[in-house]
Amino acid sequence: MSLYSRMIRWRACQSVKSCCSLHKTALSRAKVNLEQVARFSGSKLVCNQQEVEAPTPMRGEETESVADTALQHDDYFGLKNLVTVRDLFEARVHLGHNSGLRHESMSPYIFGERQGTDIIDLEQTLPLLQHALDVCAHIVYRGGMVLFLSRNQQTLPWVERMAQEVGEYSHCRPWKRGIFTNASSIFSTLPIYPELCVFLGTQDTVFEMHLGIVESSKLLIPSIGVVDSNCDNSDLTYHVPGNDDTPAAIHLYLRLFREAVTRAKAKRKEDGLSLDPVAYDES
Amino acid sequence: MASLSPWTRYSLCRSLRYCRSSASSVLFSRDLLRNQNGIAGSGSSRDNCTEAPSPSSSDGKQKASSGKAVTISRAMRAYMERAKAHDDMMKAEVADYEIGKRHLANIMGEDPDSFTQDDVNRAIEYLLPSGLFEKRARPMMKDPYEIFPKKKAAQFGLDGRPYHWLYFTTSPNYYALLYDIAWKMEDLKAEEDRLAEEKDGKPDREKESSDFTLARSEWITHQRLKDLLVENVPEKEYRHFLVLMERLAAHPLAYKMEEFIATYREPIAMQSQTLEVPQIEVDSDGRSFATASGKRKKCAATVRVFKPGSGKVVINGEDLQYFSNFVYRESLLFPLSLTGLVGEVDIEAEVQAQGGPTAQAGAIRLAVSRAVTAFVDESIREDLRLAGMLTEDPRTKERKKPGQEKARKKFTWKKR
Amino acid sequence: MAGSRRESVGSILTRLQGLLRAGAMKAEDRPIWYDIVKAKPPKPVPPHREVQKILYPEDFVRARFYKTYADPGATVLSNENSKSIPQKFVDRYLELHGKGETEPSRLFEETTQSLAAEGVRLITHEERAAARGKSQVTNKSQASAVTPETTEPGTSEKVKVKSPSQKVDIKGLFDEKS
Amino acid sequence: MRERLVRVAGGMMKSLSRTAYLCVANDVKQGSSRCLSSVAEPKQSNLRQVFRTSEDDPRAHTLDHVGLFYKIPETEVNSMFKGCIHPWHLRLMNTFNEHCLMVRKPSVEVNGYLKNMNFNHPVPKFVYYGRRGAGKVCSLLHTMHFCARNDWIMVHVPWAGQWVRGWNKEVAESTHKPGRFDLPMDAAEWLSHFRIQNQNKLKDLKTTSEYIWTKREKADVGTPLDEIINFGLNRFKFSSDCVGVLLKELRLQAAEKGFKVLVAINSVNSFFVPWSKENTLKNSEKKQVLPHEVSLVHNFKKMLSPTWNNGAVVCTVNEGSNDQSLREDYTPQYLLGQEGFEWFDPFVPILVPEYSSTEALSCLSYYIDRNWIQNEHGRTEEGMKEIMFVSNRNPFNLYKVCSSL
Repeated sequence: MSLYSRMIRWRACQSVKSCCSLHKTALSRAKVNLEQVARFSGSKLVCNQQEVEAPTPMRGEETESVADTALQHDDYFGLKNLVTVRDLFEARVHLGHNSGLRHESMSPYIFGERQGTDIIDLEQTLPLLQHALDVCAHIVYRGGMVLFLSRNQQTLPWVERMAQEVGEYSHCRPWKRGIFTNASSIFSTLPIYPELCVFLGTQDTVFEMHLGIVESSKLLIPSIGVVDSNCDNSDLTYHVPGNDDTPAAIHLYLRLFREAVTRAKAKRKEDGLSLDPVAYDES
Repeated sequence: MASLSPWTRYSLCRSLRYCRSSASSVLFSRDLLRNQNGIAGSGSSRDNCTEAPSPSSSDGKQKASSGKAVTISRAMRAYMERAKAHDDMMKAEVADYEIGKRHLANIMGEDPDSFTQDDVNRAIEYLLPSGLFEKRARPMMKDPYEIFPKKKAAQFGLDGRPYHWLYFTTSPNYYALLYDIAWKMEDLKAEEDRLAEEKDGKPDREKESSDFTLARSEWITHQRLKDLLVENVPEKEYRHFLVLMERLAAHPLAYKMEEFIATYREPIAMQSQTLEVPQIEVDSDGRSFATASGKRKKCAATVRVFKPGSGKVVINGEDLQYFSNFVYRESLLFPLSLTGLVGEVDIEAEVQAQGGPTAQAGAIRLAVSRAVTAFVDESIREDLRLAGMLTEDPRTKERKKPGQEKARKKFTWKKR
Repeated sequence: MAGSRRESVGSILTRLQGLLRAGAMKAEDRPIWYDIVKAKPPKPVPPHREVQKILYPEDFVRARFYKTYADPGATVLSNENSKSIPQKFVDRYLELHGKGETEPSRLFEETTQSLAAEGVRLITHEERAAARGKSQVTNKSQASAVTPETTEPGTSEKVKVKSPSQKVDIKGLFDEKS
Repeated sequence: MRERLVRVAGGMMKSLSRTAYLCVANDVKQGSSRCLSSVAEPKQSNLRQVFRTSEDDPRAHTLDHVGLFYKIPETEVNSMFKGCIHPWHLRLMNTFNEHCLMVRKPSVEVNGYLKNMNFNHPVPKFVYYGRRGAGKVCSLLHTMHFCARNDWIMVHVPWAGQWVRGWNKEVAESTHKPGRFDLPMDAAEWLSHFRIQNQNKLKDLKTTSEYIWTKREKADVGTPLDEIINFGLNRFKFSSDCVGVLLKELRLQAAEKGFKVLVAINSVNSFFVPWSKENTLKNSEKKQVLPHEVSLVHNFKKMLSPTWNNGAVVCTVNEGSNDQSLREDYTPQYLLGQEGFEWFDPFVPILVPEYSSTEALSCLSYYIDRNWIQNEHGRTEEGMKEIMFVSNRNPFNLYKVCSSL
């Protein structure tokens, strides 16, 4: 393993460097954008490229434009410098399952097979993770609900605590069929859905996929999922290849998502989007 | 019924529509509904719905204090619409009820203004006599609020965000409880590690934990847990809860979580403490005695137990010969042998001769046990209670059934 | 939501766009995520590729080491600084290789000798087998009085893995090394 | 634990035989010795005391011997007690391999009277009475033993009730006097019993008048009583008459010849109180035979009349030989009825009470000594107290309770 670790170390250094440089530019770009927003506030800042069928926002043009401007930004919440390949490596994110358990759809993300174990390519994981964090932050930024899901008994309390502390939602318990697809009768109200589901593990048991993935896909709810080498990623909107069993890895993901959500909420307040009279932290 | 006019009959029947079963779902107040429609101003509603401000505009938007428009979620809008519809319906029903009540008062020839609910009940029983056994199945006329099930309050705010962070689990309170237990457990583990490091693996906790015990209490019942959580908790989940709590309580440092554990435990009442111990009196010879009475089946006995004594037993002026069968003598012996007073007390019993010897012996035994408690200490009293000596036997003769020879015995029946 | 519940058709984005296009959903009712997912769509899945085995040059050295030499025994895991004997061997091998002074064909023996000079004595499988056979003989001569049926050496060896004589043997190994 | 205690509560005297349960119950209480038979470590009672006396002559028994057992020699048992003792008692004695009687106050009292009595007066009468199983027969036995040692002639009826009941008995019209009925079998049985009891005492006794049985058979003056008995045993038809002759001769000669006669009748009340119709004695015409119509009863009643002297009458009255409806009380006045009481008057009633606690302890000690109580908890002090409570110190009940231990 020593050669490999050395190699990884080298790669990690590279990525840290690039990250730092990227971050600087991103920050400067963000500043420019904000200034632009301030200057052109009220005017219609066209954000989309071509779709006619998706008209411009209606919910208060001012705020919409701010949000859309933020969307234009590559890294509006500065999430790219949060994590490096080295961090991922140290959190054992690269460790996949036994090669015999490999899911076909995951093979592009697998670096190689080392002594019968799949090694996940962290070079690919990192951008996907950053992308997912960005999407998550944007949804929170716009006031969306995020539901964190996991069926890992070992890390369950940490997931729930994170969700509670950032004022979002969590469901780490046995999934009753139809929580999304039959919500109106289960909750006996007009159904409420989260705007994003984050799966910190996509498996319910070792044999079955989490039912929430299919349900959220059916109900047009975007999903982010950490997929291990033995998982199917086809029903997820955003997938992050990575180890989903090791507590260290889960704690890393939790730290990242916590940061993303907190930053997004802070930004939301800062940008004046948060007008809701109801405090929905813990009640 | 023939004397009623068609109109009164109609209104009566209309009023009687309230005879629906009042299947109550969870806590929900009508204060909220009234609040939102400005009926009652006092509105001290119990549930979390008071947090929601009363929306007055129907277009789903409201001016917040900051002057910006606040979007009301569709779910909340739908809820509010339904709440309003329900309240309108209830208003109509209440009006119907009031009219029906006045009609009823007129039919009965009483003053409509001072016609109370009791009068209504009486009138309905008189006008529509029913032979149905089940009381709830009989005709009734009641306040609609007593008959219609209460409505569930919204679990989410105006923006459509649920209040509870475990809302999507469908049992937020239950799972929040499990979450609490899990974290308490984690805290204890951390604490244990810390102590082990500090004291070299030997935390001295005897001093602190001495008064922490589960012996005097038991876990709350399933129903109690349901009431506490205001949620339906299936049996399986309740057992899961018990397992987790047992695990927490079994931790060596569980005494640190005593307060938390105590909220889910109910004390076992020491019944012998609430037991009435007869007074010790002194007779003219200077002997102390206690009097008690007991019952079994139809038989009642009054007993005086003298101490010190020589084991003399007098029952209705006879000695123990009164019971020729040893079984009955043995039943008298047991409380004495349990308390170690055989041959040390004298017993004088007066028992009604009605009933069989079993009933008489049982009545005397109960009375003797009760009287003997005056002469023994607390622990023996508890032993007596545990042995069932201080509990009245509630069984009585089973009634004879028609078509049968006795309570259970059937007539002889031969096909041919 | 009114979208198709057939989750295998397209992605959530295309399905929602279909709704909007068909007018089944009004533009102002669109979900929050729509703009975001549209602006930041999921990254395309890279093309499928064959998963290779990860091998390093040192693997071949280590493989030959284990083929030649018997298992040198337990490794202390609690001390992370101490290197195991195979690791020492591999390091020395690569070091010698880096120097380039030795012929590649003799590199393995050179490494053995170099380690032997430091006092690390490696035992080949043959030597181990011979030592074991000897102890087996003595053991057998002792045991024969009691259990005459353990005559076949192969089976008896399997049986004796946990026998005390085996332990003695291992202990001897350590003694020799120190 | 709770269940167990309750289960024990159900049949608790069985606690003695189910000690395992109570032991468990007691372990919880950490071995406190409150719960009597449940004492985990059964220790032998320290109430064990002297329960035996070596004085086997009832003449020497005084109040000091009360509560102590004395052994009756084997020879006397065979001669005197065969057929006198109740079967259960005899069985118990056989089991114990010795024949012991407890000296009790009533019999000591009666023996004292007999010792100091002036026999020139008409016969004195004593009646033992008491509850069932209180020991009336045993007291009678003691008295009989006393008299036997004094060489009295025994006229003993083991159970008078036998003569007035039994619907299928052989009943014959009396040969002596019409209107009376004979019980040939019973009379013969009694004769043999009498002969065994008084084997060596009848040698000198001869009849004082002539008795004509039939035209051909007669007993001349001076016939030995032994021959009369033999005749009765050979000719069942005249056995009842033989009994009458025998009793008459004894009555007449007692004072003259100077031998003393003890008339001991068990459950004498059956002489006076008719039995219920179902179980009563019936003649060949299926008509009820009242007690006074039975010749045996008639003859024995004469022994109770104060017409003779130099003898004594000791009887018992017994609830058991009265009809089911006439068992409310155990006093002689109630049991004898108006007629019997008047017939008997004057007499000395002697109450046979239940055991006193000393006597009960003595009896239990005796049982333990004979290994009759084998349950180790029954041998403890607390166990003894339990037995005494349940049996109410009634001797027969005491035996019954102990028989299962």
